[in-house]
Amino acid sequence: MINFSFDGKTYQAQKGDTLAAALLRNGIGLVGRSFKYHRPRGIMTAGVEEPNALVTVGDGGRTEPNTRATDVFVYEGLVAKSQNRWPNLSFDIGAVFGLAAPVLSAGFYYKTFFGSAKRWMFYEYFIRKAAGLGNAPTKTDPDHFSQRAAFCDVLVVGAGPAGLSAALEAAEAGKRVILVEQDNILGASLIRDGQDRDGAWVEATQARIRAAGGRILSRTTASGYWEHDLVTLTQRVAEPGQIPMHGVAQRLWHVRAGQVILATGSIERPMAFGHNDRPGVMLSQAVRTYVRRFGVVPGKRVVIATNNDDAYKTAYALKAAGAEVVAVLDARPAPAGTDSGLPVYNNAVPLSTKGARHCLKSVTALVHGLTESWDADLIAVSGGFTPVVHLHMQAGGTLDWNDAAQAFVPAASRQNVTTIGGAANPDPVFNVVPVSKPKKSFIDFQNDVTLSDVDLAWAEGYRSVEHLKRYTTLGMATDQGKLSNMAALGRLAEKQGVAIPEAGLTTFRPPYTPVTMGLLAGAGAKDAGAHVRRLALYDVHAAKNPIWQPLGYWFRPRAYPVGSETLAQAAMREAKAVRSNVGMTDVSTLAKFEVSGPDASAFLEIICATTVGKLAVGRGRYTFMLREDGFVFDDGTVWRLDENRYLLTSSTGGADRMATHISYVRQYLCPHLRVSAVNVQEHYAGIAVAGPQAKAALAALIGEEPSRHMSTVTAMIAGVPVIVLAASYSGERAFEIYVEASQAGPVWAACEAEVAKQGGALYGLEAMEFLRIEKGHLVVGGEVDGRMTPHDLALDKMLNKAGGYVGASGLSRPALSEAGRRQLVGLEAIEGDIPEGAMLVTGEGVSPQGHVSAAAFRIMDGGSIALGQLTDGFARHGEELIATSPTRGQMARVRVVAPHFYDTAGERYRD
Amino acid sequence: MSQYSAFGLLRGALNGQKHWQPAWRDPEPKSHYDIIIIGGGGHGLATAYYLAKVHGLKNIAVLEKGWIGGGNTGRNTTIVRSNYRLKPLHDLFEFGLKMWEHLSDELNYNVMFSPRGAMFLGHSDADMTKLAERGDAMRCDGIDVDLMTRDEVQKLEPLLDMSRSARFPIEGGLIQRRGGTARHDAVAWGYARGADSLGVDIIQKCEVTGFVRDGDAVVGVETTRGRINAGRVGICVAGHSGYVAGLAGLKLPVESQTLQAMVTEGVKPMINSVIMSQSLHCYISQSDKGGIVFGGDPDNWPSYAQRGNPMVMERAVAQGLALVPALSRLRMVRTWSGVTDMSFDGAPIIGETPVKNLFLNGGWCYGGFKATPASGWTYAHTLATGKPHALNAPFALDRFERGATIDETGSGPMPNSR
Amino acid sequence: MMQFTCPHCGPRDQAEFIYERTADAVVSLDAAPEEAMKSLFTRNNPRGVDEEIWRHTYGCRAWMVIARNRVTNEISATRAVGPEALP
Amino acid sequence: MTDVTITALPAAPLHALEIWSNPAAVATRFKKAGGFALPAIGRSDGSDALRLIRYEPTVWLVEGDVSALSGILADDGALTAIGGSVVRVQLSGKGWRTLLMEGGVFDAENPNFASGCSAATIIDHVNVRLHVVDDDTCHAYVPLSYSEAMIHFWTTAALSLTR
Repeated sequence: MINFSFDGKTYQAQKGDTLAAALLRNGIGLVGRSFKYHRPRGIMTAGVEEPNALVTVGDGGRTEPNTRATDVFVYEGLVAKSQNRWPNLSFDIGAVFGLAAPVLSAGFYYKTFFGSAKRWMFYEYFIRKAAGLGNAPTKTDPDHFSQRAAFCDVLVVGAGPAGLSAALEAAEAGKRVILVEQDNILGASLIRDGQDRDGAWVEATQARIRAAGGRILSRTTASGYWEHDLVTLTQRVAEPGQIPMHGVAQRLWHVRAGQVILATGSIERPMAFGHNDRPGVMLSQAVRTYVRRFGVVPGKRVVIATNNDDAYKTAYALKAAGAEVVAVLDARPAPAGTDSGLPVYNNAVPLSTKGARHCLKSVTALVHGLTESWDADLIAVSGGFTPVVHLHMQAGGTLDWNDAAQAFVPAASRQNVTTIGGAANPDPVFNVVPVSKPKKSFIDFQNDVTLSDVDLAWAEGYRSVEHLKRYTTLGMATDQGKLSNMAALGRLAEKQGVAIPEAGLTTFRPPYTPVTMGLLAGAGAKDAGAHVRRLALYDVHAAKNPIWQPLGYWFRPRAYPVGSETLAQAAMREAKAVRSNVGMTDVSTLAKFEVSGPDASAFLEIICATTVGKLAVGRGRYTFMLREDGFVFDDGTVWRLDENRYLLTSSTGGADRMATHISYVRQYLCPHLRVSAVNVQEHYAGIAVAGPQAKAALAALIGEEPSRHMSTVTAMIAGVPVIVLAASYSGERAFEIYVEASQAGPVWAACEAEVAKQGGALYGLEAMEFLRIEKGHLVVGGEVDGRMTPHDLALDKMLNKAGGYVGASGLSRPALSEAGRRQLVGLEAIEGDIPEGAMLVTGEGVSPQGHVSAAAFRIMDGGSIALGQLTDGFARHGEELIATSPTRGQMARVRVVAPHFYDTAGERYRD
Repeated sequence: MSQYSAFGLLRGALNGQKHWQPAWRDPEPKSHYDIIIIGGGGHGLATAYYLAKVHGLKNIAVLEKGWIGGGNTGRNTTIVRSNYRLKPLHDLFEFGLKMWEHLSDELNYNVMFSPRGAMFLGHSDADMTKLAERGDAMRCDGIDVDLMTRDEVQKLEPLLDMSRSARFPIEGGLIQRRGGTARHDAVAWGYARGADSLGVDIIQKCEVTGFVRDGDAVVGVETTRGRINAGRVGICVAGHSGYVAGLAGLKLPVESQTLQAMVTEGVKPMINSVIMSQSLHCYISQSDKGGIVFGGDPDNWPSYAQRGNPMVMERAVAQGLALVPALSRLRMVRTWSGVTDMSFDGAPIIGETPVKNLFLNGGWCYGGFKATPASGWTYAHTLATGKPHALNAPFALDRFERGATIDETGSGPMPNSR
Repeated sequence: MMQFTCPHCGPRDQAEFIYERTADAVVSLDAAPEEAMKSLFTRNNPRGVDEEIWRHTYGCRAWMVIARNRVTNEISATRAVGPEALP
Repeated sequence: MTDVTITALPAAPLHALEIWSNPAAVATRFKKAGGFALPAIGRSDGSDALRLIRYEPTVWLVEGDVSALSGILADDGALTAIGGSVVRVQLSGKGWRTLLMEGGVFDAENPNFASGCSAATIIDHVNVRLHVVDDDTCHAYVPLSYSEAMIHFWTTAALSLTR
């Protein structure tokens, strides 16, 4: 025996029970409340189509609301609670909505609650509280969800007799086979119908499939059929709420199949009659499943209502289990074959039921036009069979109408999918037109949609099946319309006076059954699927406990506070060290490309908008790149390492974009060029050493006279080969040292020791930002925002006069050189500190003419300065403006100046 | 048109709600209309409504190939906001937002506009500066929006992961309190009912298959229900603009891509606002029925398939769960996809085309729903007068060849790099 | 999630590929400005087959042109582009 | 439960060998000098002293001593050092194939993906290059900046490997 609890009370289940079977075993009929009217509901099915018996399973971070009691297998300690009721399941205040049902007709909310938006929000507050079903957990999910790929020649979905046979045949033909079954045991209808009494055939078939190398996944649902025969499977490794054995609660499989065989069977349909929703109304095959598979007899006096032969099997099963079958209401006009020994009534359809909250008491039917009633505690209903064509339709397949079965069956598909078994050949049925009260004849049980709601939607003009669904909410519940769609289509067809196939059909989209969000996220739930990129020198920095700053997926030191320094204090101290002495920083994340070959110059003059080929060997220069539409999208430096070998650097944030751009130009536009452009962003770690003492520090490190500004040499530091680029972003004499990442540690240590010896400091991104703003250097993502031309950024003089670079055409468009463009300016505060991101305005209530792209303070002298974009800014130097940030309540009076605040002559670069 | 009211519903309780009229007629197409709008989505229906209501035009038809509201109007995440950085965008969307606030009364149809707040989260100081910049740009143009501290964000959405060690820690937010969500279907139905009552013919199952030309001018359309003549024709079929404009020989700066969204099973209220992010591309809200509505990036490749994609969906969910871990055990119950017109600067295209009498309203990327009233209002002006409205003038089709693009993200002409 | 047949690697999952642009949107370096802008800013965008440029970014990094039906996702042809390569 | 061990190998010199012209002639020169042919895409060849693994149409990943290769390439190609970019991770034990299916999209379970085969793919959002050493060993070349995350991912996934 297994112990579980429901609404706080402990019960016992048998091994192999679903929660639904266990509840029925314990005589529990009332399991849940419906969505809209809070009507008492019981267990209607034995499968994933269950609309009523929704419970919350598990606790803490494993709480799973809205779990179908028919789709969770009981384990020791399972905790289940009913939902959408208050104060308790038996007495639910929400049931008053049922009394108001005549007012709360389909789409009633579109016709009322007028007034201001605030007024609607007042009503909405209560509507939202009443809506929803279970409560979401508030704690973090402790479990993992795995995602795994698989490939096979044949994927078989459904392990009933058809699926098992198909999988066996394929596996024994030497194919890679995956067989999936949503149940926890194989056999499907064989178990329900008792055809494989001791399970021998299923057992043997399974063993043979495995022996032939086939993979069998039970408790696994094929939930989505995507492009090119990709099927996603959701596997319950642990049951809802259960603590998993290996930490993994569920696994999502992405299966690429050569061929997919759907043996998905069909779902039994309910019938529409009055009060067809109360506990004690069950589907016939479900009743049979409970009797045969679980040994639970859900009723003592049973009425059976059917329009087909299959339900007779249920009657026999019930009889055999000791229940009394008081009536078989068969809608078909003539008796079905031989004497069944059952009280069969032909031309008989159920009209209504009576009962209490927890149970059914009687059934009324129309028999040959006359009303008759039976006392009964269970009605087993079979309204026909709806083939499970969901995956076929998801695959882009079309459907045919099978008139004998009154069902849609799979037809053609553009993917490699076939449907076999009951899903392809449903049993014939007799078409029954509902005759009972439409207001209490439910077709979407969970959302409380009745036949009269369909009628109302029709009358109001919501006549396409999609309008109908959306207006009435039919099919929008957690059972996704598995039981309701056909009933609605039938009613719609009846209204239109056409056959069902002409009335339309809604498209099935994934998922077939609801899929846990954590499973979709997989390992990505922890980091949004965006791993942090770790610096080669991460350990070195981490030991200094810096303030980190995200930059793309990287984290870089923003500042290295000493003692109780704040970020601003630390950054200013670091910046001052650079201005007055020497500082060093990690610049490893810059994009870097090594470009070699006889055509390297030509290639780079396509990528870069500046000249490159005129560079002498050993020299470098600033460069920038345009998009094809003519706007600047990145900048950096280019270095001629050798006659036919260059190093190109560009921004960190644009690194991936630049790599793609370079590859596109190289591979697609210029396949003929003799050039190799290799991304070496991560190959080289980079260390910048900057400041008046940088040259001395470098001389000590490399043991020779450092190269002059914008020159490059190779050297050795700490016995490791390095490339030294004499480049400056800070405005001081500076060097970038590039070293193979795996050997960066000793080089950093040597530099750090030397910088310390000079009395210098490490500096982070914040100080670097101060330095470059003061110097008037651009940053991609700041001043270079993708909307600026070279002219807007005062870079036009550097453009390659010969053209030929990417973006030259785009740049010639008229609006790129019209007056009124935003242009790069410097700003200095007259009063107040300039807020970064602030708007530049001429006065209050005037639309902004620009904004502050970056703000800082003069490092040695103090004073708030900034870079910005301003309409026609080049011509407005000297003008006074307001930099205002209403969202932060900050404001400064500023003067427009040239965007260079420091060493405009570039004397600091000279030795 | 029977007036909708609570009283009407009570009256209906006595008669089985049998007194309601069809919300719109099902007319046969006439041989000539002064203005034909191609596309019975929210934008097209709104345009027709305002043509009749504001410009007093009587002879208008909306031609819909399927059923009204069946395109992107019924396939979005229902978010309404105006918090854009660039002026032409926030001015247009703000004009619309103000209309949303009274739309239910205007239409006598509850579109359930719920200004619960549209909040962008910032995950770093740099994010917060960018959000402030956007907010400042809006505030200077008279649109209210507020920066939020971490504590304010946490108070509004207690289920957000506020830990400092989170992959994308939350530093604050930018909230437009007047933003929120609306009931998407109701917008189409409300405008349809309103337009119909003003005499507009809404013709469903009527697909335009070609244009009737007289010289360089369009004088009508060929449809699956025959030829219909028109004084002016307005295309309003975002997602399929390229295709329909192609029938007139035009090639647009538009690529059609799939955008998918999803919803979980309903749960009791847990998300109070619309949550978006400056660094992550996912947006999360909770519907009135309790489902958590989730959206992410478009597919980033061209498609008319109107089919989702597990890769993109899984990425969006991962991002959402990183923000709100409590969503982990909810179940995604339904997905849907729309075909979006991805324009080449991320902004819509509204106005004249090189073909006389033919106008275009499209290129809405994945942000068209919130613009429905503004789009309809300004497009109606353009169709009625033949001239741009002040608010849609910046969105002219020729801006691409001129170089006057409105590139909110600064990412250039390739929609997939946006 | 589609599956492409990379001319170099064979059938691979779409997750390894990134879409760049359509083949008609290629701006050749020697195109006249007007022609270049036409390529950049107008699309056939057919509701049917179009030629698309994809890169096997997370695989062999090669570029290719894939003829794909935008409605059915059926792929009718794939062609390698780039410098001459050994088999 | 698990049958796979994850080990980061020490840094080693790695180069990208790219041929931009006359590939057939280079191939001939290479075979003559090196004693084995330039491997086809998806394959590797050579020895521990010099191994070429091909992931790209015109680029080979070279492990080992490249000093002789510049002469062979002449003006038809170039070598570029990339060893710093990569962390080599050894996955050893029978379970490596199953492990590679976790978070992956490539058919590493295919028996044809055997010793001497190579493939580049994406695993858990990271671009990873695989090289099958033998039935029980596969080497993964992981970008340096993601190597920490990748090793963590594999270590966690290995704990939960079931059939």
